[in-house]
Amino acid sequence: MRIVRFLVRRLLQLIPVLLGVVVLTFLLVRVLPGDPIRTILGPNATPEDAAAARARYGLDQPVVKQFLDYLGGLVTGDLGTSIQSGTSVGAEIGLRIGPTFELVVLALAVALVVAVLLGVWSARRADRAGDHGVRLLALVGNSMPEFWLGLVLILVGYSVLGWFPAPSGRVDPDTNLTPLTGADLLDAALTLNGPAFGSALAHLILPVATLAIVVVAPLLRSVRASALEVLHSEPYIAATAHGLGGRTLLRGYLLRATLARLPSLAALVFGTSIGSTVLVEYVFSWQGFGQWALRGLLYRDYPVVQASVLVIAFCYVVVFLIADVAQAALDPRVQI
Amino acid sequence: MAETVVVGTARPGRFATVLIVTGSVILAVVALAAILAPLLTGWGPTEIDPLGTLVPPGPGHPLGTDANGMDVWSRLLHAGRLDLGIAVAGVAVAVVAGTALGLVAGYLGGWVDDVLMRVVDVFQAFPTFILALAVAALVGNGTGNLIAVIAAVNAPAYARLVRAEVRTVRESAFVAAAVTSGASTFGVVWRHVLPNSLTPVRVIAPLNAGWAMLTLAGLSFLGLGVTVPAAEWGAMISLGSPDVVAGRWWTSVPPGLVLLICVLGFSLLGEGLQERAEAKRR
Amino acid sequence: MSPVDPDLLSIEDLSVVIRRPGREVAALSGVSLRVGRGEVVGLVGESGGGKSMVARSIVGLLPGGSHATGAVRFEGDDVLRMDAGALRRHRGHGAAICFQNPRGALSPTRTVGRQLTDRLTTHRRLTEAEARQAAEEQFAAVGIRSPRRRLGAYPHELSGGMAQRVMISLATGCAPGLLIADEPTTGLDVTLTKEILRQFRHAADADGRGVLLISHDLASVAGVCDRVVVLYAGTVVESGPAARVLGRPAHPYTRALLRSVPDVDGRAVVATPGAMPLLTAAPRECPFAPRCAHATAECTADRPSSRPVPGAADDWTLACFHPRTDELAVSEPAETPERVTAAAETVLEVDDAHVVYRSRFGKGGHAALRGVSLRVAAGETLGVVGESGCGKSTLAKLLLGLVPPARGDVKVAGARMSDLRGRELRQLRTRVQMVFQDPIGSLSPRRTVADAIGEPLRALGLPAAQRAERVEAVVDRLELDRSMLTRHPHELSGGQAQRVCIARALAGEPDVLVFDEPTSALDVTVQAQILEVIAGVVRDPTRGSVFISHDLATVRGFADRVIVLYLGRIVEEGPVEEVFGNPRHPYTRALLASAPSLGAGFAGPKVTLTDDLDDTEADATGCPLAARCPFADDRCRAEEQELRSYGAARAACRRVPEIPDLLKGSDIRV
Amino acid sequence: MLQLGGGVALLLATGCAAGSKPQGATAPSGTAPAAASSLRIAVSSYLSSWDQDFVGFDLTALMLYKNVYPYLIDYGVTDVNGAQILDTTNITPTFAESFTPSADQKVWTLKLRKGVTFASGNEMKAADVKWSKDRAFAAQANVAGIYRVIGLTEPDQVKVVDDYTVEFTQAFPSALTPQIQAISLYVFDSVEAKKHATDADPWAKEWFAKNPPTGGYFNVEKATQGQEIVLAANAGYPGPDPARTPTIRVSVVPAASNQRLQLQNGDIDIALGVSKRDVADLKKVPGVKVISAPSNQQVTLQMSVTTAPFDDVNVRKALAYAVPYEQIIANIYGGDARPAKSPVPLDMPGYDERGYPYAYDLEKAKAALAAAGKTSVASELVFEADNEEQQQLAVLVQSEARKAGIELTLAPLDPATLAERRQKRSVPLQITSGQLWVNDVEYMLATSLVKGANLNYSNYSNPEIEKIYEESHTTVDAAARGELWAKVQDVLAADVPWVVVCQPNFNLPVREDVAGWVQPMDGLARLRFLA
Repeated sequence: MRIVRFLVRRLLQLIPVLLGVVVLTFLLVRVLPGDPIRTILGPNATPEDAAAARARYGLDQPVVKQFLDYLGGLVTGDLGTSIQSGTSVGAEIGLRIGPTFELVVLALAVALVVAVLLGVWSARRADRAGDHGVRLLALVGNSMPEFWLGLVLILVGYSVLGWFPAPSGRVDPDTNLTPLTGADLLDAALTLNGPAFGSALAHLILPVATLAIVVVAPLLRSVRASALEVLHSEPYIAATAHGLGGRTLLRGYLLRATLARLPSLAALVFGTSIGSTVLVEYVFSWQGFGQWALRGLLYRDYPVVQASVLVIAFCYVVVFLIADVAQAALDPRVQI
Repeated sequence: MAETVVVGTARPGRFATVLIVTGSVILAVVALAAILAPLLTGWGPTEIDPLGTLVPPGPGHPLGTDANGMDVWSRLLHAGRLDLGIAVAGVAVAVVAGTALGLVAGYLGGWVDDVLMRVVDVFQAFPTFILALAVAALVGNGTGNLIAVIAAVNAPAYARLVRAEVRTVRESAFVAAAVTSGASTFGVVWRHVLPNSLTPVRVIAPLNAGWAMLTLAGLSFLGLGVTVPAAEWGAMISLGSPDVVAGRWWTSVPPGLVLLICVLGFSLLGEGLQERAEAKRR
Repeated sequence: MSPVDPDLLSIEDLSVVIRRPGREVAALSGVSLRVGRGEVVGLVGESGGGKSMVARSIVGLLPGGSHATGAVRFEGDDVLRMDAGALRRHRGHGAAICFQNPRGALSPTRTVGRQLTDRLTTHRRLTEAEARQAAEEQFAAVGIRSPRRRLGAYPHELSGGMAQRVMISLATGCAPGLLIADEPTTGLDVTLTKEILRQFRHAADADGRGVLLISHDLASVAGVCDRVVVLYAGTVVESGPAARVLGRPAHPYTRALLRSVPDVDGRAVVATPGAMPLLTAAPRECPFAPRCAHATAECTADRPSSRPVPGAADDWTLACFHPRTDELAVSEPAETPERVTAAAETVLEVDDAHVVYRSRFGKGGHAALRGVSLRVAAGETLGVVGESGCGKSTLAKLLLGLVPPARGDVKVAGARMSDLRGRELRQLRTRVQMVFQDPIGSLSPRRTVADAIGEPLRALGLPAAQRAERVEAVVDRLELDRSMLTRHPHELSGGQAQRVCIARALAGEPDVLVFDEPTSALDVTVQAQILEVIAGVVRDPTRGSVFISHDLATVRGFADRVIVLYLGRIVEEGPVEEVFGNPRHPYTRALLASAPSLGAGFAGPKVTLTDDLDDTEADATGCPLAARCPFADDRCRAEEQELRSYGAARAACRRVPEIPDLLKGSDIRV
Repeated sequence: MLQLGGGVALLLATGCAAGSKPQGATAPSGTAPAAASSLRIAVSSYLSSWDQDFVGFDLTALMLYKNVYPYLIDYGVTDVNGAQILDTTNITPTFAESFTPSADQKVWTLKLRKGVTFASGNEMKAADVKWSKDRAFAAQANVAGIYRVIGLTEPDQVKVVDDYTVEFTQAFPSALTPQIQAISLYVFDSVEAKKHATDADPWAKEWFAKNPPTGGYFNVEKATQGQEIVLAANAGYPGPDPARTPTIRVSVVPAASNQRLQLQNGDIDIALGVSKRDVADLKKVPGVKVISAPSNQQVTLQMSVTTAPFDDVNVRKALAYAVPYEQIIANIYGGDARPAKSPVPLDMPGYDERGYPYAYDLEKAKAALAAAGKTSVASELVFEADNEEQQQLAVLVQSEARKAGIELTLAPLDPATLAERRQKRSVPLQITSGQLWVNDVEYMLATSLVKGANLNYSNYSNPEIEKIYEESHTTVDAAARGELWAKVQDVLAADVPWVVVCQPNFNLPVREDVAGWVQPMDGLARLRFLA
């Protein structure tokens, strides 16, 4: 019951933030120079044609009216119609968000697992060569531009070694995957499509590795620091002094206390990744959300930009909400 | 009985020192190279060699030329000016703006805190490149807008960081002591709260400068960064990346490596500072 | 040494040097001590003396960089040289530590029940179910009510007393031969201290365990220890039967220690100058020599070894060239300051003040003060006592204007704080100054001492030159070195920092000084020094003082009048002799009865409260003490109690006249 | 588990295949696609929409439209020096039976073949043509725009005569009609479309945005949003030259270097989005060939004649002398470009180099600047941000122009901003590259050089040009038109609204076994010829 109250309260708190995002985005795209209409008409269209098209998208209305219409649409779940494609923005998001989510979630999951394992390992060997090595490697990973790393991985993994499929598409079309969620690996699993699952997995490895390598460093640093702090903390010393050892000590007294600090950082990393996968998507021809949003921005496809920012912001705040719940689950001191 | 039992070896801080020194040396070398660039090369950073594009490394061009016929070595050196300059200036602006926000929100609390933090939420939830394009459109083109972008992207984090710290510091006895000594709110904030709330900022800022360089490179890769043909590592990588598959490593590998090393310099410095701060806390 | 050691634990000539880059600390230098089965040994001394290092060496947990010589024999085996497996078996099962600050030493992310069963399954080879059953019994044994429910609790959900009980159960749950209690009563209220110490005595008497009781609080451990070992700067200076060492100490340090402790019987505190040195190598002279009044050239030329006290039983040893044999003179109660005449000007007045802390979400809140009224006249010192959570700190904040009263008034020098804003308020604030509990924490880390002391003068708008002059004057007055003015707080010792804080409080010549537990964070001998300084300061007839403390003995030393707070209310108020000599309220009686004392202690019949404070419902109607009071009847539970005059004092209890009758005969326990 | 998955996949594959009626070829098996019968083409982006009227103006979309919409008439093919290219002078009916003018060339009659069907099974009839043209007028977009050039402005001008005959009545006769109609006469399945039309959306925009049209040379067998489009040859094509490849996969590979990698590895057969640099390299890669053909794509620097500093003709001349034409061709195009000596494209009828004096000569540039009374001028140079070729060109021009005293600030603009700035006619100097869809000077004048023309980014206007333009409407005789065009070029050489940089050749890297490429004059690949 408490969790429900907490969630309701927090969701209510999100409303002003999201409203702020909506207003800011709405104004921002209109302040930006650039004409959303001309690019769809072709060079031979006259100003009259442009005006007609503008009217078709309601862009001839006063800004306040446009905003109210947009807001009204939002309330009923209508995100508008893309100027560039003429289709419903909601439907396009449905197509685009799945692959990006799959990529980011997997990358973050991989990064988290690696960060926790290596971080704890490293902390237990603090100030020894292994610890230094792990930390330096993570830092190097964190110091590379992701697009550059992606290009290198493609060159090595696809071009030189030939171990991975060509960086185009996310799954071999011959496997005839039925799209359900847009997240190919998940769809393949849901439809029990073995070949598609294999293909999707093979396509995912390099981009996931790219993202994971880039984000693992801050997570690792945090896990190591927390683990080190726990190792030096009174409760841990007390448990050691009372002769506890092995798995009891590791699981009961080190791991959970170490992990309790992780959720908010993981949320931050997730939030930034969602907004910045565009580079990785470009390099791996991923055709995900980031590419779509960027294209929308470059062509001033107002509804697309508005929706994509809103979705990213929404993910962001929801992920933080999830992190808070996770933190409360991990750390009994945290009241929600 | 005189036998000595030695328990463990404690060298806390030694690795931190190594990290800090290494990071600082790297950054110093890169900065120096950028400053002395004109002395280290005969070519201007945007000077075109009429004799050829994509010339392999050789006597005339130690690192060859790029697709525009510009000397890669010269651009590599000169790029440090823009990269370091924008990253450091951007982070500096972010620190100042974020700290000011966090200070006000954290110290005053109440509705001011609520409103400011919601604004920070809004900005933090905003995707980087959209913010970048928006700022570029609002501030105008050029180096200034990139500094503004870096600042806008990073300031919210500082606001949060400082606010959290301020909320702790605000409750500390020395602030109470200052208040009861009759100090004005401004006096308390300026002389007591602010200086004692900056520790995390000091640690994060170098790391952040490294990330800022990566952000900058990413923006350039998307064509939202510095205007061509200005020398900037991200832009150089972007221009040179198609060459790699053709075996022309010199257009994009060197800027990639230098960028990596430079960011690593910031990371090492930040990691070292962080380790030192953590060791102090324990 | 014979393989069969009669002692459970025998530490032989243990020296520990901690080497770290840039600094080296000689933590222990040639320490020898032993603990037998069924024996309670007190290890006493000030912080930095090496008490914790001894404890850690017994369980083989010396910090990284330690270089140890000597031996720590446990049942004949040297702990220092055990392999990992043997060490793990020894830890907990051989010797188990009961950690200081139990709430911090319990893992915050695991239920206390799990933490106990972890120990039980590890050391007693019980199954999970058996362990659960055994855990419940353990909890019951250490006095935890509804143990089954508490098994599922997390540490943060426990009160300090409860956490200490859990900690004891964890330590004893390992079924150790030796139980080490590291400062087990620090931070606990007086009414709890005795109960907790009884647990350790019980472990020795009933289970035949050896107990090593580490404490800085001589008065507390005096009652339960068989023998006492006194540590100073990593060396054992004196050890022997508790009654002798504490009753008629031979070592000057032990004597200094005992004389530094205030006592409820009101004897004067005698301060010893200086502070314990931090040694970088094993001392070559008597480490106490620089502070010792009896030191001779011999003391600085050579280090005295531990020798039996001449003419005493074998196990009383001390390390001193000039042992004292005379009786430790109990000094006369400090001269009573002249009473303040009623005509003296009132400098501070609180009228029916309520303070409510609102919770951020939801309604309601927590009432920290409920209808407190008090007056302080110029030249008068008001003592405020009470246990944790009684509202002492809130009262201090209220007096300083750091929290606004929800109802009622605070008047300083006749001006009402709530009437003022801005500059006027700031000016008024400088009329009340506080000395905080944590001296270093109350100094801004990045400001110099001069800056800190000058802060109130800055608010008064004094120019810099004049400020510097006044700062130097006040620094001189407190006998602080002027070279200290440029230092930062972290470069100061606790004692120095507290002097700086007092200097800051005095700099603006305020009308009222508030001392909030000014010595509780300090070591015993430093505490005595600071108390001396404060005693000098409060004698000033132009200003009033409020002295807040949980320690009745300290308050008794220099208050003129005392108020006793309980759950935000004043339960008793009166002149200091009246309240301490003839307490009216059952709560005051209970406080006095539980106060540890090296002397006679509280002379009257002893009253013991039931339950820990946290088990009672703070918002219940009626007398707030009713749930814990042995004299409470139904009317007490139903009626709010108001302060009524009983002789020179006032108490918030309707049954005061009946209590002496009720107390006839023996102690009351329910 | 895996076997079960495979079984499901197989079922789906055959299901799809059955629906698309593959001609001749065996049904694709779930495991190995027949490599011989399918071609893989890499494009840089997914098309924005399937609706050619209302939205969608990206290159990928335009290319796909050419292949999936039924165009009733199209260019023929001719052989130039061994290269197959589309012949703009030879317009042939494809889905239509004939398209013929009346004697006064004002009324054109379109006759449809019988029995031509859409994928829905509906027969293509005159009503479909009428509905489609009504829709184009309603959309007020591209088709409506170019119809104006040939005097078609009202839906009423398109009349259904009978089920298989449609009449187009122009306001005036035009020499451009066949070419304009060749790019405009595409037809929707109106019976199907009406099912999806609503009151709010009478032209079924929503539906066409998402659903590919049918009835062209290819039908879209499968479209995976953002990733791949599978085209299957339309077995129902009535004409003599149906598509030669049964299946074509169009995959989206945004990064040029990835396209190159995949081409090298043989994972794709044709790479439509590789960079100029890569093309030069790919010529040497075994297994890959580069189809090269001269093209009419023009790269120009357009100066606004009404905006400082280029409102002074001498400044324009100075720039024309300051552009390093040869260096550009060598460095940027690897020599694969033709120098152009007239604003009229090389292969356009009427091209004439007379009186075009501009070649790289910094002294003359400085002299021209001096004639304008200046020693230095400054301007912005606008180009497309995502166009690497233009970016390189801008950098090179900036570097050389500086030497002549013209300081250029580079301004790469995103598509939306570029479109807006162009519309405002406020760009002092910009790079344009493109190809006219109709290979005729009249069309060029109409779209680019007369007052108010949509592509007239120079804001150029010259009474003489206007006069020639008027005259050309009714001049049908080729020789007479040639006279007019020579005059046009004289005027333009004197006014220099544009600096024509060069005409890069069309280069297409393909796998060696790809045959049948026909060079499109409009730059939009006709996939039906590929084998």
